[in-house]
Amino acid sequence: MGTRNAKKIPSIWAGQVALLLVILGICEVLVRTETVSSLYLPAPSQVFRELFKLFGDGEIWKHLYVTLAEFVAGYGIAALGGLAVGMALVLVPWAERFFRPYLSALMAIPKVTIVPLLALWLGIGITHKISIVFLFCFFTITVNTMTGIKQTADNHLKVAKVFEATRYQTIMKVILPSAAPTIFAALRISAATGLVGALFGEMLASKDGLGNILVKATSLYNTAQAFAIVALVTVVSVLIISLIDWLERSVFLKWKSA
Amino acid sequence: MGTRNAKKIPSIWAGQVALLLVILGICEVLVRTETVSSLYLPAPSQVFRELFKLFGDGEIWKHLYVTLAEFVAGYGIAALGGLAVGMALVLVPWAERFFRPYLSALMAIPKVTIVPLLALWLGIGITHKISIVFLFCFFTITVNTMTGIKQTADNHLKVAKVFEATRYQTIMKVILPSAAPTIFAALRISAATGLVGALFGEMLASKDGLGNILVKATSLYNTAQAFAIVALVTVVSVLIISLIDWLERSVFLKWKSA
Amino acid sequence: ASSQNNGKEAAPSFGDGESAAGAKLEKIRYAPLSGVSGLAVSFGAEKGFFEEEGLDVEFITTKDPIAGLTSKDIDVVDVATTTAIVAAGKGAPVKIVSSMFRTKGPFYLIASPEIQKVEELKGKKVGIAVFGSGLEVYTQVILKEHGLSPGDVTFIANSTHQAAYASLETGQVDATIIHEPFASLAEKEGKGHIIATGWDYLPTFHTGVLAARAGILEEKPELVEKLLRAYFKSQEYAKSHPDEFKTYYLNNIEIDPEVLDLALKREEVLWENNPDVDINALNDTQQIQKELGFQDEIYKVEDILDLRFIPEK
Amino acid sequence: MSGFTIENVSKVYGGDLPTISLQHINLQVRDGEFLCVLGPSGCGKSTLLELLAGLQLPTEGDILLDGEKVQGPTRSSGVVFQDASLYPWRTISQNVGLGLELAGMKKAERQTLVDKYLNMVGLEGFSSKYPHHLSGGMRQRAGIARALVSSPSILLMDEPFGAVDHLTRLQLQQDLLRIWQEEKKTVVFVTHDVSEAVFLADRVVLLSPRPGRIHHIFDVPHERPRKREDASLLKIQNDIYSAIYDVKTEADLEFTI
Amino acid sequence: MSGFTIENVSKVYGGDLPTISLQHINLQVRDGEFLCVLGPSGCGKSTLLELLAGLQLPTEGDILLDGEKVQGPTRSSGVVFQDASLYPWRTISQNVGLGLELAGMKKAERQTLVDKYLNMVGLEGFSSKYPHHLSGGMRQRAGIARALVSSPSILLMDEPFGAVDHLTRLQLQQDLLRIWQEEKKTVVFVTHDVSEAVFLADRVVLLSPRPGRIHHIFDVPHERPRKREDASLLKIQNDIYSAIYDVKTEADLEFTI
Ligand SMILES: Nc1ncnc2c1ncn2[C@@H]1O[C@H](COP(=O)(O)OP(=O)(O)OP(=O)(O)O)[C@@H](O)[C@H]1O
Ligand SMILES: Nc1ncnc2c1ncn2[C@@H]1O[C@H](COP(=O)(O)OP(=O)(O)OP(=O)(O)O)[C@@H](O)[C@H]1O
Ligand SMILES: [Mg+2]
Ligand SMILES: [Mg+2]
Repeated sequence: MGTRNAKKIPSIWAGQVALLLVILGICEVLVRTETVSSLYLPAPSQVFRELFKLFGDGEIWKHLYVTLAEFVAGYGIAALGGLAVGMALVLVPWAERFFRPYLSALMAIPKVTIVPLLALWLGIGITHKISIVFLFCFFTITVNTMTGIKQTADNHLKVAKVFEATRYQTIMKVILPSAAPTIFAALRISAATGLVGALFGEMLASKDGLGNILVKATSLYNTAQAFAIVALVTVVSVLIISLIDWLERSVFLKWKSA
Repeated sequence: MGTRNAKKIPSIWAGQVALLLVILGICEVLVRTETVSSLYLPAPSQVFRELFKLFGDGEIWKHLYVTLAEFVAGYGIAALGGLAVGMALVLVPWAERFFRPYLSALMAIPKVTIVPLLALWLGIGITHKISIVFLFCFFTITVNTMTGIKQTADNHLKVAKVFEATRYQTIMKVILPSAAPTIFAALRISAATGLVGALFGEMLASKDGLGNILVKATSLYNTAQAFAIVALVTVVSVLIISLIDWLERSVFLKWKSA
Repeated sequence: ASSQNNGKEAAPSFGDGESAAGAKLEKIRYAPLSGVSGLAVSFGAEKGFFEEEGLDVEFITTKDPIAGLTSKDIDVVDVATTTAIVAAGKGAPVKIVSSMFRTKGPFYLIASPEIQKVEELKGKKVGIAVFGSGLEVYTQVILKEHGLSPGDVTFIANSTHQAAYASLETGQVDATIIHEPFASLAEKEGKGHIIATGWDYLPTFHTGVLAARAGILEEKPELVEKLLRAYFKSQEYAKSHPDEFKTYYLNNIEIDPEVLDLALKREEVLWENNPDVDINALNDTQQIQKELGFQDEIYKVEDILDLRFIPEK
Repeated sequence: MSGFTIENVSKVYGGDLPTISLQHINLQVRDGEFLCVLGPSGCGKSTLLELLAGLQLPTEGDILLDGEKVQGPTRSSGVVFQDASLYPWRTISQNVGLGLELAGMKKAERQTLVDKYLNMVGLEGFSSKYPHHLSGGMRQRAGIARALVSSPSILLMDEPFGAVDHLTRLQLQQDLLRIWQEEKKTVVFVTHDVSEAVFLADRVVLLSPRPGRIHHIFDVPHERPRKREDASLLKIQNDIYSAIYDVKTEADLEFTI
Repeated sequence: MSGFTIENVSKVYGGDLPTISLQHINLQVRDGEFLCVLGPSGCGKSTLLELLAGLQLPTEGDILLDGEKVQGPTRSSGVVFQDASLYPWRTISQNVGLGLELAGMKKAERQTLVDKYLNMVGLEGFSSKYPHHLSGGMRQRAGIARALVSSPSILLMDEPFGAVDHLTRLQLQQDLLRIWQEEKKTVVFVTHDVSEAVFLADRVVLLSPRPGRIHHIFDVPHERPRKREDASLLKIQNDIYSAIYDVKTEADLEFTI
């Protein structure tokens, strides 16, 4: 694994861009020839025009900000909470055995069905969105944290014990570094689902945010604008994922590449 | 980790049941005293009554069957597909570098927004639901598979190489066993989200299935019945998760407990 | 379909803060119908009718208006009459304060071209949008009037608007209940045609009201009164300035003007702008719901109405 | 004061087929003593060391450190593991400095000590490399440095020089003896090399094959510095060799060779 | 025919500070030869073995096996790794049978062979245990059995007896020689034990410290069975020891001791 060198990058780039253009081109043709109705799939060119327009009038920044704020808060809480709960369940004797069915049950509750309930208890403001983001992320992070921790090598723990590492030190210096790849996998996936959560919440009830303008666009059958917003969210989400990748590589997995 | 013995099981069980009863009791009191309106939170006793009713008339089996069939198909495809794609991306030289941005983008596309589009392309029958389940599961499984594979120890791969293991053998006998915990973490989480996906799809457009009767119940403000269905889904989902846990323990992680 | 969209963002931005005159505006949170049914309101807002009343309206989109009212995050909502009745009847702290600009369901049963009459739907797949919704009520009643029982057809929840249209277009249903402009669009494109018009069958079934949360009715009833006034003023203005409204409409929606004309014309009769709430109609509505098994009891509507603020004509 | 009293200790590993690893061990490890442990592979030497380190608890019997029962690890023991057990995500110098870091020592202070011991084990120049960049013997030496750097009063060393070449081994033996004498440590040292045991130890414990019991204890009363070619040392060495052969023939033959 | 020709091979590991592991190695390993490799820790012995096994490719130069360039692993080589590298999820007998299984041998057939070699390395009774149930030396022996069971014509062994006790070691040496003679294998054997090297090898290669170069090659022409106390063997042993000391003093001192 990972024995590839980094020389071919320019050609990779070119290939990626080419593939993207091909896909976009196919869509464009499909729509232009009316093989697919533009009611359902807008031409990419139209989407670009809408994207331009969105950024043109500046309003979009406000919505982007709102959605990002919701995401960051919910995701942050889920990440910290998932890490904490995951660790607690594995590290506290009996906790996993005791809470495992509850965790499974909570994880298993169809979130889509309780989101409206949440609106009732938390209102439809930012708290509501933050909770949805949280719910969309928390379990993945918790479960992966647990898995990662259990993969910690026994002899690594013995070393820490011999040096009488405190519980906190053992967690910070042994367990987390060794669970890092598995935890980061969860953080990566959750970044995507969490942003979807924010959007979902906004689509249910909101006064601003990307989900809000998305609902407006769809209910006015402005498919191109809707796609533009979806594209925007996708880009934002890819950026967040890249950020997480970078964080993992440069902070936690330095040793792998070194 | 995992040095706990298995003796205290009866007391654990008792504790778990007790906690459950306490929670249900609190709900019951909250509703009975009308601290919470029964419009949104039904009394557990009422939910049980509705559950009884649901099973009484036998119709529920059909819906359960439909939902499960959708889930099993979508989840199965996602599991196999996620494994295959995850493996391909890591094992085929350059594949990860090339497709990583695409994977991130696909993963990042807000699924909630494309579900209606899917209906358009795939109809509103079982294919639609299967695709939704697939979308809800696929990325988690793919990403975790990739992470798991990358965690394969170098020296384990060297051993396989020395014995000239074929690519297929290396995957089956080295890579998968060593990635198993991380992959199972994804399978566990996806089981829950996948079932939610089936429900979600049915709630959007369907002629039967649990999501279908759930919409009916909510739109008729039959909150107790809605909760009964949610409870049922939760139980089903916990059962599926337990099955996966069991599979992992008895097939892949035998060595850990042995 | 036309793909001409001549600028102007889809969702109009509403003025907030202070009115042009500089007077202090009072805040109210209102969730109007989304999409085309709510266009007259946003048109009115753009015209400044709400500011004229001294209101700074925060427009909210929501899929669960009752939850919005109950959680005190929204003050007034547009909502399906039956939803309001059942929720209020089951104890939600909400009151009906007025009818909407129309009270009859603007729903059409459209069928694929080869089907001419409702009777021919026997043994076919019929889209009813969302189970338990007013749309289903209309479908069921239409079928019943034509001698078809629910067992004679397969009901499919095929969602609304584009999705419903797509399900007809792709043959997943043979007929479906649907809103405008899709009925007109189907006719224009030859994908389907209207075989029954909803309100012909259910002249008294009440489909839309404005509801307010109990709190605001006690604390600041005058805001609700102002909102209703601005609401109907917007509706009246839009109705009586069809050309101006059409331009606004076309700015916001990418639609073939011909289809729009057809659609607006067809629904002109429904655009009553009559705020009164007819108790008998509400009872009829409940009766029908109960007969179809959509409601388990008939609620006393007197308790859930608060009609003090109905604007005088 | 750092002496162990091992009282009738047995250790059984559970499982479908339980393995009796150690059986009825009685032994004193005196304060300041250098004790070597010899025994066939799989006889329980590592297990014994882990028991002394408090990383495992005996199934039967007690282990006392200065009269107190060992219940868990104490910082007074430094352990060199049979596999180096370095953390792959830390550089060599971070690995070696682990104990100091966990004890809260400042970075600058740490660095001097770490460098000193890296030098001693011949790893200067590798401080910023990661474990997977090192050869087997280099990793083992890093593990030794990690244990020494915290100056524990007890050293528990499990075949520490097993993967190290002849010369380096001799050098490390000297270094270890010097440290032991200067800092008056108690050392329990597992090895398979009889001459090493005789050169280093005050006493050599020979264990019998699984289940591990004490077969014989050899005294090596010679003053230090010792000479490796010393005839009386070689005599003891030969005694040990014959005892090893005895063990094999007298014990129910474990290997059918 | 299984002979290696190593032509001017160098191996450099990349990274911020590249490590030159081997430099300009020229060596013939003859068909059927038993070659031992000695050298200080970190001088590139394991690297050399991995190059021969085809697990790594040289940075410079070529390695030929019977005249053909080594491009990757071939089943004709069996490798014993310095760390046993057993699969934790497989039982010992599954680990030992790995090669046979991968080659497609039927289970029943496999079992007989596996049991035979488990017996040889003294692990009978542990066949259904998992690696983490075994001691360090037992794991190493399982690794040896895994390499032997497929009867490869070339054996590449990296300090295979490093963690094994004296007696077992002697026994394993005998077994290895027997197998080598019976099956006419080519063996490349890395060790730190000079007497082991002299007892086993046809030739002993001594490498110099990092970057590894060939310092000297010693012939051991003695017929087998050899006697460990044979004076002329001890002579060669002493020659090697002095060469080792020479290497240390002549090479730019790597360790500041
Ligand atoms: N993967 C790697 N990356 C970078 N450097 C490496 C790597 N593997 C080995 N080295 C370096 O190459 C040199 C030789 O390593 P090698 O493992 O071959 O030594 P060795 O002779 O087997 O030593 P030992 O007797 O300790 O096992 C060492 O200096 C080591 O630091
Ligand atoms: N975690 C474990 N579970 C089950 N059995 C174990 C475990 N650890 C060790 N054993 C068994 O206990 C016995 C003694 O093991 P130990 O590691 O103490 O041997 P050792 O004397 O150190 O051998 P070596 O010289 O090979 O390192 C062995 O038979 C081994 O199989
Ligand atoms: Mg050991
Ligand atoms: Mg080596």
